[in-house]
Formats: sequence, structure tokens, C-alpha cells
Amino acid sequence: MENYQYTIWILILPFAAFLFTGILSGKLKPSLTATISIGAIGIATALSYLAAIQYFFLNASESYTAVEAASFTWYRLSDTLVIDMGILIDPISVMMLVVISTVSFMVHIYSTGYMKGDDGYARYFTFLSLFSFAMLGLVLATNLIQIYVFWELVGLSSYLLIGHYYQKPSAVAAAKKAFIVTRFADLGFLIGILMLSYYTGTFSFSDITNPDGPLITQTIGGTFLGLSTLTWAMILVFMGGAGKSAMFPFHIWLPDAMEGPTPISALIHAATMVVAGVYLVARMFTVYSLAAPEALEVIAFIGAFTSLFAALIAITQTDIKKILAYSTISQIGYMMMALGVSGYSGEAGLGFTASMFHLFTHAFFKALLFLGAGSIIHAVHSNEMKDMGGLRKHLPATHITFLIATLAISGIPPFSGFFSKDEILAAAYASNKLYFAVEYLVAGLTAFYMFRLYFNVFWGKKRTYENIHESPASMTIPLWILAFGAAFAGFLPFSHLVTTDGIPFDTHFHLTIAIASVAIALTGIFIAAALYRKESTRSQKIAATLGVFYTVTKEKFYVDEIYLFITKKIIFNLISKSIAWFDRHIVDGFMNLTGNTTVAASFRIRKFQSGNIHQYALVFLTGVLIATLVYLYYYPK
Amino acid sequence: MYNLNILLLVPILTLAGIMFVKDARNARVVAAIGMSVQLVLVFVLLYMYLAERNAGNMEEVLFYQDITWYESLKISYTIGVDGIAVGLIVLTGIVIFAGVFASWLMKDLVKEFFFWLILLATGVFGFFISLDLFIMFVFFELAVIPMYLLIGIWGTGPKEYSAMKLTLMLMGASAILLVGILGIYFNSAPDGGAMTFNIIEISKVNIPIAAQRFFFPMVFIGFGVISALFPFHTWSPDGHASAPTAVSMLHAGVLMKLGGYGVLKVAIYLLPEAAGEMATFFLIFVAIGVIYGALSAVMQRDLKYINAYSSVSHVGLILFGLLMLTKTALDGAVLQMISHGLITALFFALIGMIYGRTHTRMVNEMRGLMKVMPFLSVAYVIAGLASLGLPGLSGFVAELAIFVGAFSHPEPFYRVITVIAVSSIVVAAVYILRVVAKMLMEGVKDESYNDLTDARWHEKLSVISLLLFIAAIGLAPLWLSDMIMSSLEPIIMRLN
Amino acid sequence: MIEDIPLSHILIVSTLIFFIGVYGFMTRKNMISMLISVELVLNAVNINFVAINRYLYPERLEGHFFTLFVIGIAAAEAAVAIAIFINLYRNIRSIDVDEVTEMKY
Amino acid sequence: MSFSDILLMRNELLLVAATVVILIADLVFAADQRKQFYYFSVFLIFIVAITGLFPSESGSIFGGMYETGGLQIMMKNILNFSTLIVLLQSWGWFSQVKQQKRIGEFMILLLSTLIGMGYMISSGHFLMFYLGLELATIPLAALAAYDYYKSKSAEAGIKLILLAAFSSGILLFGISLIYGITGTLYFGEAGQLINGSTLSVLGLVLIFTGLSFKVSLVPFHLWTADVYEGSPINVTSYLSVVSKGSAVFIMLIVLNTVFASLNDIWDTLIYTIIIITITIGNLFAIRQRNIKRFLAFSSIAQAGFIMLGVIDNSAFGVATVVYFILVYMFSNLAAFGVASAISAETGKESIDDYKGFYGTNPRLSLVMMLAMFSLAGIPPVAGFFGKFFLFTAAAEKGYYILVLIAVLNTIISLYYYLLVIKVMFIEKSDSPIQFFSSNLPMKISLVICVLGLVITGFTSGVFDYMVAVSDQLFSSI
Repeated sequence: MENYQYTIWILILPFAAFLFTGILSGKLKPSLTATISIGAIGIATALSYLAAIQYFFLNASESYTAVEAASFTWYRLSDTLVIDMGILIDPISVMMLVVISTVSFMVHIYSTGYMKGDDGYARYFTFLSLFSFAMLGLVLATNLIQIYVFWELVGLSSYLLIGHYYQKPSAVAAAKKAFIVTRFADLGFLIGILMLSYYTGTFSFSDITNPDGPLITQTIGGTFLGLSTLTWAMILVFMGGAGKSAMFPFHIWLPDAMEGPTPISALIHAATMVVAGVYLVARMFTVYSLAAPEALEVIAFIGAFTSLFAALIAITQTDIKKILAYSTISQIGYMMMALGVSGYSGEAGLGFTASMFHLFTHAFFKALLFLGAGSIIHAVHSNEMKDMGGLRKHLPATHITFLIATLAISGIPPFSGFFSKDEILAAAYASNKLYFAVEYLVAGLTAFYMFRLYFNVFWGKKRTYENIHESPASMTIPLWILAFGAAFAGFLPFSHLVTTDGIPFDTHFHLTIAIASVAIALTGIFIAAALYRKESTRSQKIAATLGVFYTVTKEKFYVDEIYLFITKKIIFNLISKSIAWFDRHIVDGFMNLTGNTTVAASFRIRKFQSGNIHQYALVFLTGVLIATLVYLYYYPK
Repeated sequence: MYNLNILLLVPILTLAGIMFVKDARNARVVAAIGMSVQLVLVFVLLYMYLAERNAGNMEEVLFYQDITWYESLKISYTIGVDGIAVGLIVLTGIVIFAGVFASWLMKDLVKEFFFWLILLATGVFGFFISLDLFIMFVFFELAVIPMYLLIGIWGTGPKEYSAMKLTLMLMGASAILLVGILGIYFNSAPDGGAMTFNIIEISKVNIPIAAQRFFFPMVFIGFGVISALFPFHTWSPDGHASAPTAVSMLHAGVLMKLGGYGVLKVAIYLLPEAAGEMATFFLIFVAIGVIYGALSAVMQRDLKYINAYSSVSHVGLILFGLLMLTKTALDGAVLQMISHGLITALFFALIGMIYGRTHTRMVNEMRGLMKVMPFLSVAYVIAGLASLGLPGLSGFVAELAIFVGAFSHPEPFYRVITVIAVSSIVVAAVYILRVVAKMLMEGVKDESYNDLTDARWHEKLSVISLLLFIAAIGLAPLWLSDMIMSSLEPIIMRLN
Repeated sequence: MIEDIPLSHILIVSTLIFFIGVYGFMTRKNMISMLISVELVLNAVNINFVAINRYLYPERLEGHFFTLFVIGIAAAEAAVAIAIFINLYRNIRSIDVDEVTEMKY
Repeated sequence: MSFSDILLMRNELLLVAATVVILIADLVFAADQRKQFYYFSVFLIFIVAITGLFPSESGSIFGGMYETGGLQIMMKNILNFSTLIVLLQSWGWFSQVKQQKRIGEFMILLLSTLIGMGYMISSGHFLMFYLGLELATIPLAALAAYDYYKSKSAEAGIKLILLAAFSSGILLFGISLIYGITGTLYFGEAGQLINGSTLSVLGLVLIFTGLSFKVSLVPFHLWTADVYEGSPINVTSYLSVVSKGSAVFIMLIVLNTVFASLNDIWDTLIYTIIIITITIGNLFAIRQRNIKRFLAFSSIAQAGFIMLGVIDNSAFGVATVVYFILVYMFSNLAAFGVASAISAETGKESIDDYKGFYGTNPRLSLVMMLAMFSLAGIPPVAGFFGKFFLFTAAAEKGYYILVLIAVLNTIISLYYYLLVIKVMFIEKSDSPIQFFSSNLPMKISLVICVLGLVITGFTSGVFDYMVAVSDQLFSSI
């Protein structure tokens, strides 16, 4: 048993940085705040790499087993149901540690350049520390409640950072939307946790995901609509994951979340937080795979559908960050689908490995894309593609790194995306041909819209820019580092590191699939080049011929409008308003009515007291007579 | 040993001090000193209690005192505390402390204001330490009646109407409660022997089931109304909206918890069989209240109305947890009492402070306060996050325990109703974030707002003292929940 | 002899007088008449006491004495009542009972 | 019959002596010495009241016609002190020029009713009871009509005397029926001979209604409001506390001695009457604007509450009633004291005139507030304890529904008591009653009342003692 005690500092340091800079906010110099945050995440990154090396490469045994590095009782719900806070070291958590700390560290450094001179500079770094803490805590969680706790905390930091420009109405609205949509999804997650804890009596992952544990080996609960209780619970858990990972139909918050500063989009809304849903499914994969395969089918379907759906929307968007956002949704759909088609143990678990692999590579190239986009925006002060074009001269470093990332996401060898995407396609092919077909198509679409973006920004029409210059070194260095990752991460022997049951296996290289996928990617690239490399009107013509279909995609399939209709019209106006009215007029009205009736009655009966002695005597006598008669009737002796 | 009487003595001395102070403005100083001493004493109590428990004292209540008062009726001045009471006393100490500082700038009839405020707090402290149904009832009413004057004289808006409605509804409930208490008293010696008002004594006998069935609804409704039990909650929005800041704080923060505490210690503890039988019926109303309060809050425009309806929803969760009758849910309910007490007090304090500056409580009339009063705005955001159950703040642990406990009930119906109640957390996010977005964010709407100042020292003191405990409970709930859990044992034993 | 008249007859008479008094009290507008009606009621009671005493419990004289006291008190009552009537008459120039309804509701 | 037996009548004898002395002193003191005369008279009554506190033996004289014991002494003490307080509160009214020379008259009338009440409470025989009752009633009519320049006062007197005569006619008819059945007029003997025959039930109903008239229970209450409103305010307070209290006391005694065996019958009777009395009293009180009329209806409702204790025919029930009367005396006299101070100072008797009163006269307002809280039954003032014990008494008999109706009615009553507080404390006025300083006797009386309100509830000894002495009523049977 190795000692991973030090991993606790990975959590403590960012949290301490958050508390310290948060409480002293306004008292510290902004640059000092940034330094503290960067220092904390820097050390945490180093420790993460240490842990990764120790876990993967200094491990003597054949397979990887989960290790609880630390644990303490945080809260006791009952004698048996105890919530721990701890650190769980296993392949996926260590892999995530590396991803998160690397990207976060890069984004920290990048932000010192990108956010320079911003009013909320110090606040930004404080929240960045909070996010790093929450995200690291999420992946290290040992139990369902801990993961839920940090799940909410990443949601909070996402909310805070999307709303960084809080004076901008659209940012405020986007932040709110992100929080509420994910909150709604989390409701399912929470109910799922409640169901699981009720049937298993524990929150701990090691108990729940134990392949020989009671949850998996025994049937629990009854069935509902033909699915077992456990399946329902797992679907609800997935609902939480779907919310965070912006799966259809919860995807609507992510494009809006681009209102946040671009480094935030890179860190939270591309590389780390949004894949938390994938991570969650992976974390519970044993249960899904062995005890709730129907739930896994749902995941596969949602993943596949979302990846296609988002890719279609991405084609028509003009805001570069929105394109990247839809691309993210689409890529996460890939990962979800891969998990959904995966089996358990050995080579059947290829989908799982592929999904994690893609998560890993995606983090690098997508973060890089966003940071590159940030660099572009930093230079031209716009998000819209129409304001760009021919930037390759002005922003050479950004251009090269962006191209690497674009090639990587398009699945062009030898860049990292190729390897992971190839495994996903192989896994899909082995499991379900339909999903394979969809994902194959999406691969082509991805290459197309990414190069559409690339050509539009860096090639296309020439324009003159005022005062344009390449970003400072604090921004370009992270770009290069990430570009390195995006280029070479694909060579990691992932199936030897991350597998469903911790036992490494060998993957075979699927030549046909590889060739096919590269072929479609190249097709996409060529179409994009033909349309966008030079300024032309061809694309508009095509758009015009597509007509309604084009409009519908451009309007994102009107999902936002449907949501707006349900929330504004139905929930707010119909339900909430009527309840508020009911409360004021019926419930409260009844209480007032009681009072008013009493007062009215008091006026009604005042004639009773007429002031006339005759009447007084009459009432008196009537009283006597009634009493007499009643008693003579009831007590006749 | 700790003498609980000191918890009453200090407020009474403060009252006397306020009465005899020469300059009316100094009344606030007297009140502040008195309540600071009280706060210290409350923490000494907490410390002593934990020390005593750690030393292995497993008595049901600690610091027990029993002085016979009315020989002929076996009324005695019986006091003592268990973990639940200690938790709530701590809550009260904090809230009244914060309340005094929140009303530091009170202008007219200062002496009278602090007099009634502290009197109200005295009633609450007395309520939590009493173990005799009679004196419990006395303190209960003592805590309610100052509300009339506090709202009527120092309130805003339709204050006379609100004050009257609140008082009549709450006193009406306590009237029903009185019948329930008398019923318990006269059935407290089913096998002959002396009847008693002493809760500890009564808990040792089994009240005949017929009597339990008859009196449980009375006790439950009697205590429930002050916890805004649907459909008797309508005093709450009007009352809170009209009340001055400190009164809203104390009322929503502490007084509404008297109901939950009473339901637990009287209705459930003394009438366990009836509680088991009738819980389902009342749960329907409580669950309606939880959802209904949340949905009503969504459409409100007045900050205080929003918070009042939100309180209906959150305090509804207390009753919800209590009626589940499982240990975890009871624990959650008690935690929710403390947690919601702190959060809502913080909310009302902040609303009062914002209102004192902008002179409006309408959400859509304000905008961009974050820029001009960052301290208050940040505090408001934290309060909102705590209220919507964000982990790391106190609301989460309480609600989690309630939901887990409720869900672990073997009846499927209970689980269904739990799912309904759980969904209120989404609605909570909606109405809280709506306010945060509209009121605090974006640019300043009214130019004159740029001249507004941020919190003064006494306001900061008030806010920070509340924030501190919200975070403390949220981050490290274990000691508190263990303290409550061990005190729930006797109740659980009665329920089985 | 008086024993030839059964007690019930006397009681019927007294009850009749009682109700005549009550009826008078309810219908007379003049206060003096009302006072007289009350005297009738009291006299009905007196008849009751005397008759019951004489017929049923002749060995003790409680009923007779009670009657004497009732007569005496009735006189006192009448004195005070008439004094107040005069006072009222001075104020409103009437002793019609329908006139004294200044205070009501 | 020895001298020491005569001393059992100590209270009444002293009162008679005081009356005679006042009668003479009225002649002795000159016209410009009315204040001294007033103080002298009050002092005499004070002596009488204090003497009542000394321990006294219990026993019966005049062949059982006059009975005395701890319970009776307790009741008489309450009445004596109430009278004393009423007199203390009267100086403001006496000091008005037109009343000055009639102080003696007032005192004598008042004291004779008190003597009547003493005999009534101590009676063991219907004759004594009747004499006491009439002695306690007829002078009251004269007192009600005391203000002979006001037609309202005369109207009050007329309503009182005519209806009182009518009701005593009915009461007497009832007594004659009881006499017909049992052949005796002694309470004790009659109680043993009553067997539940039709006639005895009829007698019970008639006697009960006669007493209900005095206690002003619905539907026998109609005189109350008019008489209270028309009478001078101090007479009103006397009527509402002393006269009503004495009637309740004798009702307790008669029901529990003569009609003890018909308990289940008068239980149901009272049950019904409580419900209508409280409800009607409350409903009428809600919209009253004249303080005297307001307190009249409130006292009707209070009478209904008092019956909750009467319904419990045990030592405990009796004690709760006596205790409540004591508390009620403090609360009602405090309220009337404030009202009479205002009335004597400004002549204002409408609640609406009290607007903004707290701003100008905070102390009087606070006294009024305490009184209102006590009447409404709000802790920690004594009224709460009084009401609580009454409810306990009714609950002891198992009448939970009745208690429920009663407690819900306390909410209506709380509403109108709060209205008074609202007017004084919350509402603002352009021309509030200006600040004035009450005279010394009034201050003393209010201090006594406030102390009584605050202390009585906390000193459990009073109530426990009452329970002990009340036992006598039941042990003798």
C-alpha cells in the first residue's frame, strides 16, 4: 500500500488560497492575489503529477486498485449512513487530477495576461481557486455525497465565473441560466442518490461499485414502467451528469455560458467541469454496466444524439466561442456514447477506455482552442467571425497552436484526437453499427465546422486591424504547452492505464476504421477549405438552398424558445402566478373572511340590544321558558 | 454545573436596564451589552453541555432544575436542556445579538423598541429551557405577544392590519394548543397517581391511544401554525413584510422554530402513537406548503415577501422532516431549524439594511447594488446560496439529512412525497437567483444610488456573526448533528 | 274550611297571577304600571309561600315569614323605583318606557 | 349565642359601624372639608378591609342562617378591597363641584350594597340570601341613577331597578318551588332533600336565571351594557367587579350546596350558556366605541369564562372561580381606573379619543395595556393564570370541546382588547389628550392594581390557599 497522504494538499492549497484571498478581498493587491492563486495551483499540479507517476508507473502490481488516501467522517446521518470526506485514488481520478491541474495551471497563467487591467482581477483569481478546489475535490470524491457536494461547488464557481462581467445583462442571465438548468438536472442526481442510498445503505463508491457487492449481485426494489428501480436510479444519476455535461436536452446553458471570460470557457466549459458528467458515469460504470444496462443504453442514445445535434448547430454559428461550445457538446456526446456502448472488463471495456482517453485528449485540444480563441478575441475585441479574417499574419503563435488543436479535434494523425476518436469509433463499431454511422458522420462534420472556423479566422478575407499585436508571453506560453499536449497526448498507452476493472489490456489498431475516419475528416476539411479559404459567396448560396433546414439549425432547433415557453409561460405565468393569486385571494381571503364575518355578524346582531326594557324582559323570559321546556322534556320525572 | 436561570436573568436585567436608562439613545447600548453577555453565556452553555456529555453524563436532560410552583396543579418550574435545546438556544443567542446591532439606528421610541425586542427574546430563551408544559406555554405566548406592538408601532406598510392578523392567528393557534396541553395533562396519569405537566415525567407513561388521537391534531396545529403550516401560513408574508428588521429576523429566525421544537418535544415525544398514525395526513399539507411556498415566492416583487414565502417553504421542510419520524429526518429537521434560523435572519437583516438605503424593497426598482454596496451584496449572495442549499453552507446538510431520512421511510408514499418536496430546491434556486440577478447585478439604474454607502460597523458585525455560523455549520456539521442525534434517542425509543 | 280547597287550586291562582304580572310587565308602557305588574309577580310568590306553608309544612313558619320580608322589600323597591321615575320625569318629561331607549346597540 | 358567635359576623358588623360613622361624619365635616371627609371615609373602609385579613373562625350562627368560613372570608375580602379601590378611584369624580356635597350619600349607598353582599355570601338560608340580594341590588339602582342631571343616568337606574325586580320575582318563584318540594329554606337541608323531580328542576332553572341576571349571562344580560354606560363611571366599575363578583360567589354556593345532586342538569345548562354568553359578549364588544359600554360587553364575555370554573363542581373549580374574580378585579379596576381618570379629567369616554394617548401619558397607557392583556389572558400578567385555571377546571370535567370553543373565543376578545391598545399606542392623533397628573388616591389604586396584576400570577400560594379553603364547601355535605 503506497502512501498518498500528500494528495490532501492538492485540495487544501487551492481552498486555502480561496479563503485567504476571499476574506481579505479588497485588502490585498490584485497581483498578490493572482500570485497566491497561481502558487497554490502550481504546487497542486506538481503534486498531481507526482501522484500520477507514483500510481501509474511506480506501481508494482499488475492491476490498478483503488486507494483511499485519506478519509474522515464529515457528517453522520444515522448509525449506518455516514458521509465521509476523503480522497480516492484510482486510475480515472488520477487521470483527471492530471488533466484538471494542468489545464487549470495553464489557465491561471494565461489569465494573468488575458485579464490584465480588469476590475474584477482579484475576484477572478479567488473564484478560480475555488473552482480548482471544487473540481479537484469532485474527482477525488470517495462517495456519492462528497461528489454531490463538490458537484454543486463547481456549479457555483461556474455561476460566479460566467457572471464575472456582472454589469453585463447577458452575462448575468447566462450565469443564472447555467445554474438553474444544472440545478434542475442535479435534482435528478440527488433523487438518484437518495434511491441508491436507500437500497444500499451506503454512499461509498467502493461499496456501491463493488462487482461482488449486493447492489450488483441482487435485484433490489420493484420495477416501474418495465425498468428496475436500480435502472431508474441510475438514469436519474445520469440526469445529473447530463446536466453538467450539457447533454441534450440540458445543453442550452453551455453556449450561453460563453459570456464568461474566455479562459473560464477553456477551463470550466471545455476541459474540466463539463466532463464531470462523463466522469460521474465512468465512476459508477460498474453499476451501469453490470446491473443497469438499460440505463447505459439511454446514455449511449443521448450521447450519440447530442453529438450529432450539436455538430449540426456548430456548422451554422458565427460566434467563434459558440462554435467551440457546440463542438464541446458534440465531443462530450462522443464520450458519453462511448461509455454507453462499452462492456465490462477486458476488451469489451474498450468504449470506457476510449471515452476516458478522449476526455483526456479533448481537455488539451479544447482548452487550447479556447485559449487560442481568447487570444484572437484579445486581439480583435470581438467574438464574431465576420470581424475576423486573415489573422495568421498578425497572430503567428496563436495560429500555429490553433491549427494543431484543430487538426487534433478533426482526428488527423498523429495528433492526439485521432487516437482517441479512433478507439471510440472502434468501440461503437463493435457494439452498434448505427451509433458507429452517426459518430462517423459527426467526425466529418467536426472536421468541417472546425476548419470553417479556422479558415474564416486565419484566412478568408483580408482586413485591416487597428493596433493589433500578438498576445503577451504569459498567454502564448500556455498555448504552446497545451499544443504540446494536444499533439502528443495520443501516444499514451491508455488501455494500459485506464480500464473498467483496473486490469490493463492491449488495444488493436483498427486500420480500416482509421483510414475511413481520416478520409471523412479530410473530406470535411476540403469542403471547408473550398468554401472558406478564400472570400467567396459560395457558402451563402449553399445556405440559401438549404432554406428552412439552415434556419432551424442556425436557430439551434428552437430548443431555447421551447424552454422559454415552458418556464416563462407555463411555470411562471400559469402555475406560479396562479398560486400566488390563490394564496392572496383564496387562502388568505378565507382568513380575512373569517374576521370580516365576525365583524359583520357583530353588526347584524346589534338589534338584539334595542334599548327597550320590554324587549329585554321578553328575551329574559324566552330564555327562562326555553330552558324550562328543554329540561322538562329531557328530565321528566 | 451551569445554572440555566442565568439565561433568563440576563435578559431580565437588560430589560430593567433599558427601563431605567436616562437617555433613550443609550437603550441600544444597554441592549447590546446585555445580548453580548448573553451570547457569551450561550456559548459557555454549549461548551459545558458538550463537556458534560463527553464526561459520560448520559442523562436525558442536563442542568435539570425542578421547583414546584403550583402545588395544587403540579405545575413546576422545571428547566433543563438536551442537545436540541442547546442548539436552538445558541441560534437564539446569535440572532438576537445580530438583531440588536441590525437595529442600531432605530430612531423613534428607542427604549420601548429594545424593551419589547428583548422581552420577545426572553420568551424564546425561556421556551427552550422549559421542560414543563405550562411554563413552556407561558413563554410561548410571551414570545408572541410583543410582536403586536413591535410590528404595529415600528412596522412599515399596512402594519396595523399585519400586526393584528399575525397576532390573532398565532394566538389562535396557541389557544388550540392550550387545549392540547390540558388534554395531555389530564391523561398524564392513566394508571392513577398524580397528573403532571412535566415533559420528562409524561414521557415515561403511555397516554391512552384514544386521547392521543384526539389531542395530537390540536398540539400539532397549535405549534404548526407558528411554523407556517399550510393553509395557516398567511400571517407570515404580511407579518414579515410589515415588521421592522430585527423583528423579522427574530421572528422568522427563531420564533418560527418554536413551532418545530414544540412539535418534536410535545406532539411527537408525548403522543408518539398518534403521531405515527396521523403523520401521513399532515404530511400532505406540509408537502403542499413546501412546494407552494416556493412557487409563490417566484412571483413576488417585494424582497420581504419573497423571503417570507421562502420561509414558508423552508420551515415547511422542518415539519416535513419531523413528520417522517425517522431519526435521520428528525436530525435534519432540527438542523434545518438552526440553519434556516440563521439564514433567514441574515436575509432579513440584509433586506432591512438595503431598504434603509434605497427606501424600496421592490426587486425591479433596484439594480446594480453590487457596485455600490459590495459588502451587503456579497452577503446577500451568500445568504441566497445558503438558502438554496449549497454545500459548505448550513442549508445543505440540513436539507440533505431531511431528504435522506425521509427517503428511508419504508412506505412508498413517503418516498413519492419526498421527491415532490425535493423538487422545491430547484424552485428555490430560481427565485433566489432571480433576485440576485435583478437587484445586485448589472449597472446601477438610478444615478442617486451611486451615493449610497456600504455597511457600517454595526451592520457588518451583525452580518458577519450570522455568516460565520452559517459557514461553520455547513463546513463542520458533525459535532452539531451528533449532539442532536444523541438527544433524539429518547424520542426514537418512544416512537418504536 | 280552607282544607276543602285543594292546594293545587291555590297554586293555579298564584301561577296565573304570576303570568298576569309577567304579561303586564311586557305590555304596559307606563313605568308605574310595570312596577305594579312586578308587584303582582311578587304577590304570586307570596301566595305560593303562604299556601305551601299552610298546606304542606304547617309545623314551621318559614313560608309566612318569607312572605313578610318579600312584602317589605317590595315596598322598598317601589320607593327607590319611583324616586328614579321622578328623576327621569324631571329629565325627559315622560315616564313612558318606550322613551327611554337612548342607550342601545 | 355568645359574643364570640356574634364576632363571626365581624365583616358585616364593621361595615355597618363604618356606615353609621360615615353617616354622622357627613354631618360633622363642613362643606369645605369634603376632602378630609373623603379621606376619612376611605380610611374607615381601609380599616374594615384590613381587618378582614386577620384570621377568623368559621362557624354558623342564627341557626345556620349565617355561615362563615375561609371561603366566605376570602370572597368578602376580595369584595372589600375592590370597593376600596373603586373608592380610591372616585376622588376625581367626587372633587367635581356638583358632586362634592353628596359624597356621604354615595358612600352609604355603596356600603349598604357591600353589607348586602356580605350577608348574601354568608347565607345558609334562602331568606338571608334574598335579603342580602335585594340589599345589594336596590341601592345600586339608586347609584346608577346617581347623576340626576343626566337622562342617561336615570335611564340606567330605571333599567336596572325594573329588570332587577322582574328577575327577583322569577328567582323568588323558583325559591317557592324549592320550598314546596323540600319544606325547608336552609341550603343544607334543601340540598339533601332535592331529588331531581320535575319541580326541583324547574326551581333550579328559575333560581339559576335569577342569579344569571346578576352575573349578566346571555340571554339575561341585556341590561348590563345600558346600565354600565349610563351610570357614573365609578358605579360602573363597582357594578362590573363587586356586584358581579358577589353574584358569582353566591351562585357557586347555591349550586354546590342546594343543587349539588342536580349537578348533571346544571352542567348542561351552564355548558350551553357559556357558549352563547362568550360568543354574544364578544360579538357585541367588537364594535363598541364607548369605553364603558365596551367594558360592559367584555365583562359579559368574561362572565362566560367564569362559568367554565363553575361548571367544575369541585374544590378546584370553585377555587379557580374565586381566583379569577380576584384577578378580574385587578384587571377590570385597572382599566376602569384609567378610564375614570381620563373621564374625570377631560370628560371623554370614547375609545377614539384615546388616540395618541401613549405619547402624552405613557404611564396610564401602560396600565391600560397591562389591564387589557390581563383581560385577554396574555402571560405573564395575572389574567393569563386566571383564564388558564378556568380552562383547566372545565377540562378536568372532560369538556374539551367547550374549552376549545372558549379558547377560540379568547381570540375574538384579544382582537378588541388589542384595538384599545392599538388606539393608544399605534394610532396618531392631531389633538391627543394632553398630559395630566392623576390625583393621589387614583395613583395608589393603580399601583395596587398593577402590582396585583404582576404579582398574583407568580405567587402560587394564593391559588393553593383558595383550593384549600374551597374544600369546605364540599366537605360539609
